[in-house]
Amino acid sequence: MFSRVLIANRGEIAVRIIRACRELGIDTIAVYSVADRDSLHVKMADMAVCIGGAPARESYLNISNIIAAAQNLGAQAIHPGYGFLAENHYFADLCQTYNLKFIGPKADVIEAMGDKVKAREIARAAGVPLVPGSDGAVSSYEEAVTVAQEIGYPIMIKASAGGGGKGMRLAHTPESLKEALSTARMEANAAFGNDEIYIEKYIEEPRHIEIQVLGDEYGNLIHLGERDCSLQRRNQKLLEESPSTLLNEEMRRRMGEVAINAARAAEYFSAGTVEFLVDKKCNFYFIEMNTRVQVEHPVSEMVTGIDIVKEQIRIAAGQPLSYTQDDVKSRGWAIECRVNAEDPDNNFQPYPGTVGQYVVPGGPGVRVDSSVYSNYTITPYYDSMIAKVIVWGQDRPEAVARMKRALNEFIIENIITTIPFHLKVLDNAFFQRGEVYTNFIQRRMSSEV
Amino acid sequence: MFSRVLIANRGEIAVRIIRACRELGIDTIAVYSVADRDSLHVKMADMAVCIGGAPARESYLNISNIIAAAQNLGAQAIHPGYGFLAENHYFADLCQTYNLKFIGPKADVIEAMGDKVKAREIARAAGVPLVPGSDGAVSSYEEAVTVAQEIGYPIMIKASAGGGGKGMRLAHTPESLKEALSTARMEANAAFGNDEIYIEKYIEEPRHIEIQVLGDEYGNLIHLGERDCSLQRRNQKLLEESPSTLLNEEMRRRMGEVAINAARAAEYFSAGTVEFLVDKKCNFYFIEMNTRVQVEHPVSEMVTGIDIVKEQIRIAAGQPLSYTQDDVKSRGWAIECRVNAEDPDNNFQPYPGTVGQYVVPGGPGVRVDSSVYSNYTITPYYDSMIAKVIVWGQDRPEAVARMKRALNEFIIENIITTIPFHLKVLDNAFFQRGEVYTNFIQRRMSSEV
Amino acid sequence: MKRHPVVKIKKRSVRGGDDEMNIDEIRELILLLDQTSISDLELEKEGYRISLRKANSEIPAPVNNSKGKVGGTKALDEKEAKITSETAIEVLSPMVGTFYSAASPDSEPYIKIGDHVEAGQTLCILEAMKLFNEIKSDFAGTIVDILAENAEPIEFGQTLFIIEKD
Amino acid sequence: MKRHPVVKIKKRSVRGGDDEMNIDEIRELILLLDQTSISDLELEKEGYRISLRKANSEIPAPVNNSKGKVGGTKALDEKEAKITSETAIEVLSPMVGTFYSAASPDSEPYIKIGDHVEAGQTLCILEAMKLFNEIKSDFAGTIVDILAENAEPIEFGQTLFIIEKD
Repeated sequence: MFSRVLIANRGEIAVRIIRACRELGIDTIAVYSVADRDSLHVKMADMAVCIGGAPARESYLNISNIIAAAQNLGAQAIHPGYGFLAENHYFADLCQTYNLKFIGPKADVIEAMGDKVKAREIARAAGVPLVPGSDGAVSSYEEAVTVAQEIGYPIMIKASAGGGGKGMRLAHTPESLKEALSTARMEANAAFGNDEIYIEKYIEEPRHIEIQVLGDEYGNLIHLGERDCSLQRRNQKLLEESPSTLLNEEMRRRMGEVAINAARAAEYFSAGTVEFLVDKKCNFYFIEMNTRVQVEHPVSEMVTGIDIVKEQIRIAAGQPLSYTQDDVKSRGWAIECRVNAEDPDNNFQPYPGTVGQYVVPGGPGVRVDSSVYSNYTITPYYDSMIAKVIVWGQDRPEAVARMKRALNEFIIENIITTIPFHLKVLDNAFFQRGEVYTNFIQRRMSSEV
Repeated sequence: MFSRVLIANRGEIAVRIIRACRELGIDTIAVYSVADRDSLHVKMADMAVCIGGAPARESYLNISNIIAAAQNLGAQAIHPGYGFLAENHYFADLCQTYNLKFIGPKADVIEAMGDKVKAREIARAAGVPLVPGSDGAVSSYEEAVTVAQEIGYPIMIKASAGGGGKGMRLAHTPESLKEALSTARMEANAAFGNDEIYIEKYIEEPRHIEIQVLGDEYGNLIHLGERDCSLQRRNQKLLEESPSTLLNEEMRRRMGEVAINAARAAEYFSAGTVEFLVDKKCNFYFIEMNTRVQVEHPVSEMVTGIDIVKEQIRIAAGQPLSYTQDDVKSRGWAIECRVNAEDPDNNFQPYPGTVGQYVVPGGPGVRVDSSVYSNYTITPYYDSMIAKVIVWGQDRPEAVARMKRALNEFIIENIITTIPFHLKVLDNAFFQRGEVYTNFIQRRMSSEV
Repeated sequence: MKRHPVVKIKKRSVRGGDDEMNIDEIRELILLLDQTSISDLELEKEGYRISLRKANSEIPAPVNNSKGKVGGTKALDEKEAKITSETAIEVLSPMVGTFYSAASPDSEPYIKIGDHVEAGQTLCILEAMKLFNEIKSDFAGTIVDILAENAEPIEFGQTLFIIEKD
Repeated sequence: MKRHPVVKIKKRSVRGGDDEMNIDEIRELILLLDQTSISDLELEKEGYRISLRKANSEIPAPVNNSKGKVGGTKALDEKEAKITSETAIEVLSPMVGTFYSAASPDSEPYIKIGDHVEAGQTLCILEAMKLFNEIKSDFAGTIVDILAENAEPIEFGQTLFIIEKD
């Protein structure tokens, strides 16, 4: 096992990693920008090194300073957390060069899974279902009709050069397909100077469900079940839960198996997440694999009792997995809410400032991962997430009631946060029935936003 | 279910009960003394009533003011917490008279179990093992020898009128018994003017192990396994854990069964605790039954996932138990440390004062039940316990490592607490091997105290 | 500055409904006094009369002559005390209960603003646990303000009156 | 008040051990510059020489002429800076690395206390990731204090020198 680890991150995830290291008896080195001198991760770590100016580019993304800090203080490994350098394969590779263990998968695995096209190829080869569609561009209406028939309506026409919704058209029938095709082409041509289009199955009100996997350097792979992260606002996850209200035991087993197949095909080790879109009929399609610990990893920890970050560190130290698939038993229901310093009544504008009294919720079934304390100043330089509240309950109703209780007792003076918005979501009847999907906020909460 | 409950307590247990009520959708009424105006339970409750002066006798023990407060604000029930009026059968009875549901067992059950002699009679009748001894006074050496032979040496001679160790003598053999008997008699006579003595089996290095029971008004009774509360300092519990390092499945099942028998014999409902002394050979002996929620109830909550306080409220509202014995599954290991504002280097003198920065531990497997916040002033009027840190781990080593991590990250500025002492206990090799007993602190930590 | 509340039982018995007061009920009353701030009790029932008084029955006088209020509550609205001079004294409630300005719904209030009261004069009744507690003035003075309304729930330490001391 | 560090590779290659520098290694160097605060690189190997410089290579000048120090660290002991006058300027480290007072163990230190330095004169070397970065003075002045010791680990913003500006 390592005796000293540098944490190349800040905020709650840096605190989370320090906690894991402490429990493993590992010394910790915090790094911080000049804006983060008073941060909790700096206070908590055994050692701390200033690595640059407030902008992340000068500090938390400054590879040279981070590696020099690790070398200066004798770190044996670097934990990148999430964001910043966590999925930078170049950094992972450099760590190795400088004899520092990168706590994550191999650099070339990060690189491969970071490349959408390569990742899809690996997944397809492993028999992982992808969103059905044309293999590349579609040149004629006849070809489009054939593809559409094959994959089934409704279908989405997308511009090959596309982005931002330009050149996208939905078609429900062969008739509407004809017109949609030509307008999509025109729009694509106007927008990108390229009228190439392709066809994908349109997933209505999809769920975003992801499988947490853990693998060691010896080819052992397990999964910790799913997280339902369908509740999003502009592709930002707001609330995550495990298990999902959609899956039954059979679906869970199948998705877990497929996720492990994808990970095995990528020669994956460490903690990773295989993300799927799931339609109403429980068909699931691979989106991507995240080669790092996720923000929402605690919900899996709460239901399985497995400490994902500690396991990630053990794996990096060359230990075999501590668990077999049979050891993984999910119990109860966990929900996470990301508390952001943002004004939900003002288009979720970031709301930095100095916190007054800060009293976190406690009591049974409540976990808080936070890097804020009373009188701490939230700077405008980084992510606006200031705390994660995670609750566990025997069942979903208890977890929902407990989350409401916890959010209501959370005192964060002087700062506007997303807590009132979360409380509205938790009170929403559709949410309470478990009817969530990625466009839930637009459809069910639009009057609230 | 009740719509409004008054909590006749203060500190962390008042906060704990407010949390349970919130999750059940119940309005809460806090009561407070003039010394507790800024207390967290007052801030958290939906309503709050000042009930008297700082001394508990004028406020938290002031039955008239508490019942008047409940009536003024339309409470349907009163939760007494622990301490103060929790085991006052007169109060429980008065609540009923004034149409307020007392959240606990019936007044006459409280009365019976509060009377040591009656409680032992009930237990004996139910076949619950008691510490073996003479049935009442022993009049001659011959009788003493006969009794001692029956129960086995070593035996303890105790003064019938005794207390404070006066008139107590240990005897390991029939020979030593003769002399012990006469000196005990002389001492008893000198101390109490009464030379009556009785004999009890001497339990060497006993464990204090208690069984949490839950019963409803319909005669259903279950137990939530054991808590090992052997780590005590002058009969004050310092650290509790569940499960116990001593028990195997068979012992656990037997003690649980016996505890339920005792509760059934007492016609018990609500949450209660049956306490046992356990000797090295795993013989267990009934000590007493506590007819209230215990300080250390969270360790059972952590391993079983059952919210004892919520269940207690549901029972008081006339609901049947939510669980059968088969539903109760213990998972992993939980430990609680009571953080007191006391100076462990100065004979555990209370250390009231104004807290500076207060940052509670968080992250995986850590629960904090506390009523303190930054800049809060701890008054000298009440118990010195300011927080309970409870951790859960997959096994005992993980729980121990996590507790050390949590206590180390707990920031309580300006106040001396028992945290350093707890850390020494956690690092003690005997403790780590699970070798604990009620005189552990004297035997294994005396150089530290 | 001590107050000796006198408790009068107006209902037939503490529990109501019973026709005879038995030894258990008397025991209950004794314990009640013992555990509350109520120190004196007089009880009349058909056929007999009980009078109880605590041995050491003086409770601290809940008066306040600073301008700050002793406390507040989230539950009960309080009027602002109008303290007009340095000799104006706040009379605070010694207990939790219900404020009654008169001996019965038909009676005149014990006092009105502007009244002059003598030491020992009854100011109001506070009811708790169906016991009616007469609150008397510790000193002579003029009623400047009455801050509780009839039948209002009162908490400990709440300002009831302001009296300009003679 | 800008600084343009120049990097000289002293070891044979970044990875060490290789005899030839291939395109991958050059790519690595380019990416390294791109992602670090190092802006200029000159590399000499047998047979060829590479010089790299970022397009927009000016980094903010880490100097401090207030008396307060920019920060501290739990890990690294720092000497107290002796600022003697208003024109004394603290020269702060622009990076994390190891401080070298001389070009090689056998060489004389670049500067001593009391020395007068010109703008552009080398003050020390900071090594990070086996790249050796000459730190030069932005202005002419007299060395008042040297706060880092040879081979000492240095963090960002740490005071290295105090120079009395001419």
